Amino acid sequence: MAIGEILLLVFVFVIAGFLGVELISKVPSQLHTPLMSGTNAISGITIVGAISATAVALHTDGMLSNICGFAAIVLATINVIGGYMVTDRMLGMFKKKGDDKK
Amino acid sequence: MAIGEILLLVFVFVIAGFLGVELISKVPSQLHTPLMSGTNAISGITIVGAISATAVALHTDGMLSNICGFAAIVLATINVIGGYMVTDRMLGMFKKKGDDKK
Amino acid sequence: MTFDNIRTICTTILYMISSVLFIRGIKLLGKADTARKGNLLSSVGMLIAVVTVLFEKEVTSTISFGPAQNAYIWTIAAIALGGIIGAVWSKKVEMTGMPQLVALFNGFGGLSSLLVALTQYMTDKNINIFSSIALGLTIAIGAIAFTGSIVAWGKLSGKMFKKNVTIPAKNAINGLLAFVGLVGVVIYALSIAGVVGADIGKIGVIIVTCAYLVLGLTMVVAIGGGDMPVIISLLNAFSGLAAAFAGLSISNSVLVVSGCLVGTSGLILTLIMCKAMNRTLYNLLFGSFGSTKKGTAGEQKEPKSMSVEDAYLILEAASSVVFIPGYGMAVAQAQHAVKELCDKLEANGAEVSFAIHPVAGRMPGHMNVLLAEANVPYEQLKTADEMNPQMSNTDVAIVIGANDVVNPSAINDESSPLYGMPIINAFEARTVFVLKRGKGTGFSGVENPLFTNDNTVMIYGDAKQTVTQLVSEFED
Amino acid sequence: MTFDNIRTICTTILYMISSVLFIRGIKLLGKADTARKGNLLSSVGMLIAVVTVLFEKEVTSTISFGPAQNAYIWTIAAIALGGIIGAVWSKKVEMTGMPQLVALFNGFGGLSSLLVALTQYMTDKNINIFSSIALGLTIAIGAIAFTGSIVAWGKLSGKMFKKNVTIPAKNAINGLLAFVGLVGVVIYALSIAGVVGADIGKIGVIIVTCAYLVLGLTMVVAIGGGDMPVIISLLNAFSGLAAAFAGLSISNSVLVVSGCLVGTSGLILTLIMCKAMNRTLYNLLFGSFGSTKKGTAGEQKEPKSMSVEDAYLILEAASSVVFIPGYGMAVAQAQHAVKELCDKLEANGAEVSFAIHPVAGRMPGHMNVLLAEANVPYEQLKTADEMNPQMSNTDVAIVIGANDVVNPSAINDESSPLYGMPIINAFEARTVFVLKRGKGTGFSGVENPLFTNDNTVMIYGDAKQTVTQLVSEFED
Ligand SMILES: NC(=O)c1ccc[n+]([C@@H]2O[C@H](COP(=O)([O-])OP(=O)(O)OC[C@H]3O[C@@H](n4cnc5c(N)ncnc54)[C@H](OP(=O)(O)O)[C@@H]3O)[C@@H](O)[C@H]2O)c1
Ligand SMILES: NC(=O)c1ccc[n+]([C@@H]2O[C@H](COP(=O)([O-])OP(=O)(O)OC[C@H]3O[C@@H](n4cnc5c(N)ncnc54)[C@H](OP(=O)(O)O)[C@@H]3O)[C@@H](O)[C@H]2O)c1
Repeated sequence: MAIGEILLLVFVFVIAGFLGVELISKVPSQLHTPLMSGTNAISGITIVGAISATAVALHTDGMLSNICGFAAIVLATINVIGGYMVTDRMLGMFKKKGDDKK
Repeated sequence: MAIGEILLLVFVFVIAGFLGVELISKVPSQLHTPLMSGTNAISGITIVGAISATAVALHTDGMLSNICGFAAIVLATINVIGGYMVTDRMLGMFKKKGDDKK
Repeated sequence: MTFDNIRTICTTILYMISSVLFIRGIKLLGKADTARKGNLLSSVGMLIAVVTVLFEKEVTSTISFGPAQNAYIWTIAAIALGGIIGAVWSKKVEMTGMPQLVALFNGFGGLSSLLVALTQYMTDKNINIFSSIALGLTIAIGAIAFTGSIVAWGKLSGKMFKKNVTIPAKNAINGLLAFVGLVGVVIYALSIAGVVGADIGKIGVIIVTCAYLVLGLTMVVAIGGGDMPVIISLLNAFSGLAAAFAGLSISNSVLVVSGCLVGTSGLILTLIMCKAMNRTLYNLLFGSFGSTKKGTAGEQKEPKSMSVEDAYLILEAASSVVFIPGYGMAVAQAQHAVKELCDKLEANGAEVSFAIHPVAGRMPGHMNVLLAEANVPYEQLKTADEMNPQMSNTDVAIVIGANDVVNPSAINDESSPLYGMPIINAFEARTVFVLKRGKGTGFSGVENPLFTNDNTVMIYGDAKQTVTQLVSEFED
Repeated sequence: MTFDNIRTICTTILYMISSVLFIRGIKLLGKADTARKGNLLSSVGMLIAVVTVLFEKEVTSTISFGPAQNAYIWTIAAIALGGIIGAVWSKKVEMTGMPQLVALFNGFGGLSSLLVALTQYMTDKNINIFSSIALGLTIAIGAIAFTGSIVAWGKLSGKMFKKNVTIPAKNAINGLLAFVGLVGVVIYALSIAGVVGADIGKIGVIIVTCAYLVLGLTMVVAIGGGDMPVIISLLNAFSGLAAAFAGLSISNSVLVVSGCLVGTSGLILTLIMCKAMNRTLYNLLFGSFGSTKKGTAGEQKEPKSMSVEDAYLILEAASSVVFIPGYGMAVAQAQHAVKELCDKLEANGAEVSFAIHPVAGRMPGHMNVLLAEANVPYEQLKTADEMNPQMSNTDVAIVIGANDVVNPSAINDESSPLYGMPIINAFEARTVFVLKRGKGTGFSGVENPLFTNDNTVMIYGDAKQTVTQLVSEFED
């Protein structure tokens, strides 16, 4: 990987960090749990890394790395699927209120 | 320039764009002018490009490009120096109020 | 333009789209009206990212291999397995179980990042110093997010680590573990730089893995269960960061962006939650929990209690009533009965409102969800800040299965572990009814002096039963 | 690691620091308490970025050349020249001249980006398709920001383009210009791709340059001077974008980040300002200005006027007074006299406040600055939203050199060009004093029916004189 690319990735990291700070400002307390759970699902993005790392591992011999990669995909998928579904369920409960209000 | 770097620059562009949107939210109307003028000074960052382009131009012959580059630096500097100073003067005027309040 | 270039352009654009969806998603998640849409957007972003990686070179190039080494087969199998587990768990969890499930999921995310880093460690032969440092940090942060979340899950679900273990010299030990782990990262980086051998590098990797796995445990095990929501939010930020570092080490932009977004937005959310509970993050992480005293054990008065019939007479005469629900209402599933009682009281001419404490129940927003389910109109739900000034003009405050959130020691007993937490000032009401089953303490395990106040009356029994009886008294 | 690698790492880190300073700077600029610090931070960021570029390879490598080709000599000369011009202008500008100076500076920034792109076009031999597109867009946006800002400057300062030129089929012409310019960009990119020759590429560059220079002119020249602050803000966003595209074409990260930050934050600010003036950006850019009618010319009543002495008697009896300052107060520099009158009225037992319209004067915040200078306490300055509901309970509203911002046609005359702008409802007060020199119209050139209302009294004369006379009446 070229040094320029690495540095730009770090740049992306820094700016995304500031963006993350700005995105969350005043959240009503009943949204704390869904927000936590929703961003938790996003942190399952590591699934992309897991798939890529597993593919690389499959190019080499060593069974251990394949299994590690496989487990990484499984765990990340649980995080992603479970995270989004739980968040949606929670938010669905709030929804009732809105429906009745209107 | 490697394709990877270019794409990362575009990535930086997109994220910085979102960050810009988030940074400005509720600005009291008396700050509109200073904010405009302050960000205008920042847009003078093109001075960095001007210096770099002038240096590249000095490597080649052609007087026209050197002069273009020189003019670019002069104009960008006016924008930067003038912009920051005007903004500071404006904000200094508001400051009086704060001083009296305390 | 070569095929590979076109591929790079397309995948980067797709990753960009998915990053933008995450950004919009997080933004929308923070507002009540749009939260569900935000969650949907971010899940679409995730789908795009996952599909995109399947077109990356390292994945497509495994097509030519046999089925045992075909990345698609492995990936689809793993996703199917993980997807089923995730879907089933998230479907069957009860509402009160959600926070611990989030903790568990978060632990899995952290472990996954850790495994990604280890896989890369084992297979990537072209690693450079920079990537090696990122890889080491991925291990560290992934490990701490993993064990920390597991402990948090155990504490919240009551399955493990329920007691607040007091670790002597906790901060020194944790600091040492953190330091040793970082040394491990440095050793590994040095091995990549060729300063030390690959074998020593391996030791470095083992050191950082173990040190941070233990650190997650020692850090979280000493923190009280009441603070777990905040800790989960912090660990969530960590697992985001772990994904971002994994992205730096395998040079994948979408991991960097979304991981870092989660990292910093999670940190901000953590601080917001700390503020709602009047804690500082520093105090929570480094403060000593050991000094918990069980209130002033001195003059232990016996609380007065009353029958439902007598309580009815007082309620009938009340012109302003405030309900203060807590975890017990959730346990008893009393929300529908409470709504009925509320209607009766209003028909009787009383002004009724609900005072909702931000951490009543077992997750933020717990009471809001329950009462919304029972069709209590949104306008009747008041925050502590809105309600407290009016509390002294309230005839009857009905505390339904709440305990810690109405404990006056938080205001006037500096030695109490609850001291400093904002509470709902139920004790200021003219009469306070407390509906609970017996003399059990709340989540924090702290005695509640409110119960022995002169103006407090206990109505013992399951909250749902008691409330239903009150309703039928009104009907007669 | 090679020397070049280390250089790249160091410069990138410095650029990163400067980007972070810009981010923090913009954030702080948006809050009243911290705005000055924000401006300082961002200027430090600029300094760091400029120093950093001096260490870039293309710059340092000119050291070996003779003085005529040494980049440091050229750069320092240019910065000295530009710095002096910028400093002198910004020192000697009067407050009312600030908005047009900002416009002028902004035009220079746009022109600078345009020249950077042209310089790169002339010298960079290794340009690829991607950079060529970025270069073309830099030219386009830089050009529009340049001529647009110059027109805005001319309109605001009254030096040029003062009349609102009505261009027939404006939108069609502008659309055509924009399209032709983009075709120029495509032609240039095709020449870089080798599809067409370099000569044809040159024509492409010339086309885009000319088309967008003209577009800036035709776009802005047709927009009324009252809308110029919004247009300047929009053009500011453009010049930021131009810098960002220049960054993409020369592959410089700090240009990309800060340019894009300015671009989008400028756009948001533009929208906020539009909202304050109750305009839509679309309407402002594409709406036709031609249909301006000078109010209903029909029954032209003569406004009543009054002497200062008579006005004093009314004021003395008033128990609530609202000042509504406008551009005339700035011209007359009457703010200190107004403050004195305010003190007298308060000593006389009246309740006094100031109603500040967001676009009173000639720049946003103009009145706030003037009244702060005269030590009017911040709490007395009210916004239109705060003041309007109380206006009907006000004894006397004193309009000091304001006109458009109190024009009731904005509320009740759909044919008026001002229609829809939020105003200060001076006409609702029991008595309205209007202090102005004569029958001049305001900035918009629209007649003001307020002046002929039954409860309105004109007090002709320079605002400062009139107010000073009122003060001395109180002293007697
Ligand atoms: N919201 C969050 O995010 C969150 C998350 C984790 C922890 N916490 C912590 O949880 C606590 C919440 O406070 P809280 O006041 O809501 O609850 P609490 O302090 O946990 O008290 C609940 C009370 O409900 C009573 N109860 C249990 N089941 C009942 C039933 N079926 N009928 C009637 N009463 C019943 C219990 O007393 P008996 O046994 O005598 O009936 C208990 O005293 C705080 O300490 C908070 O820090 C909150
Ligand atoms: N704030 C901004 O950002 C900004 C920028 C550009 C344009 N604008 C536009 O400017 C206008 C501002 O409205 P405004 O009500 O403040 O001012 P205005 O409508 O421009 O009216 C100013 C009035 O002051 C009077 N005047 C001038 N000199 C005077 C003196 N020495 N003593 C007494 N009176 C004097 C003039 O009448 P006589 O000649 O009869 O004395 C004139 O009618 C709006 O149309 C707005 O859209 C605002």
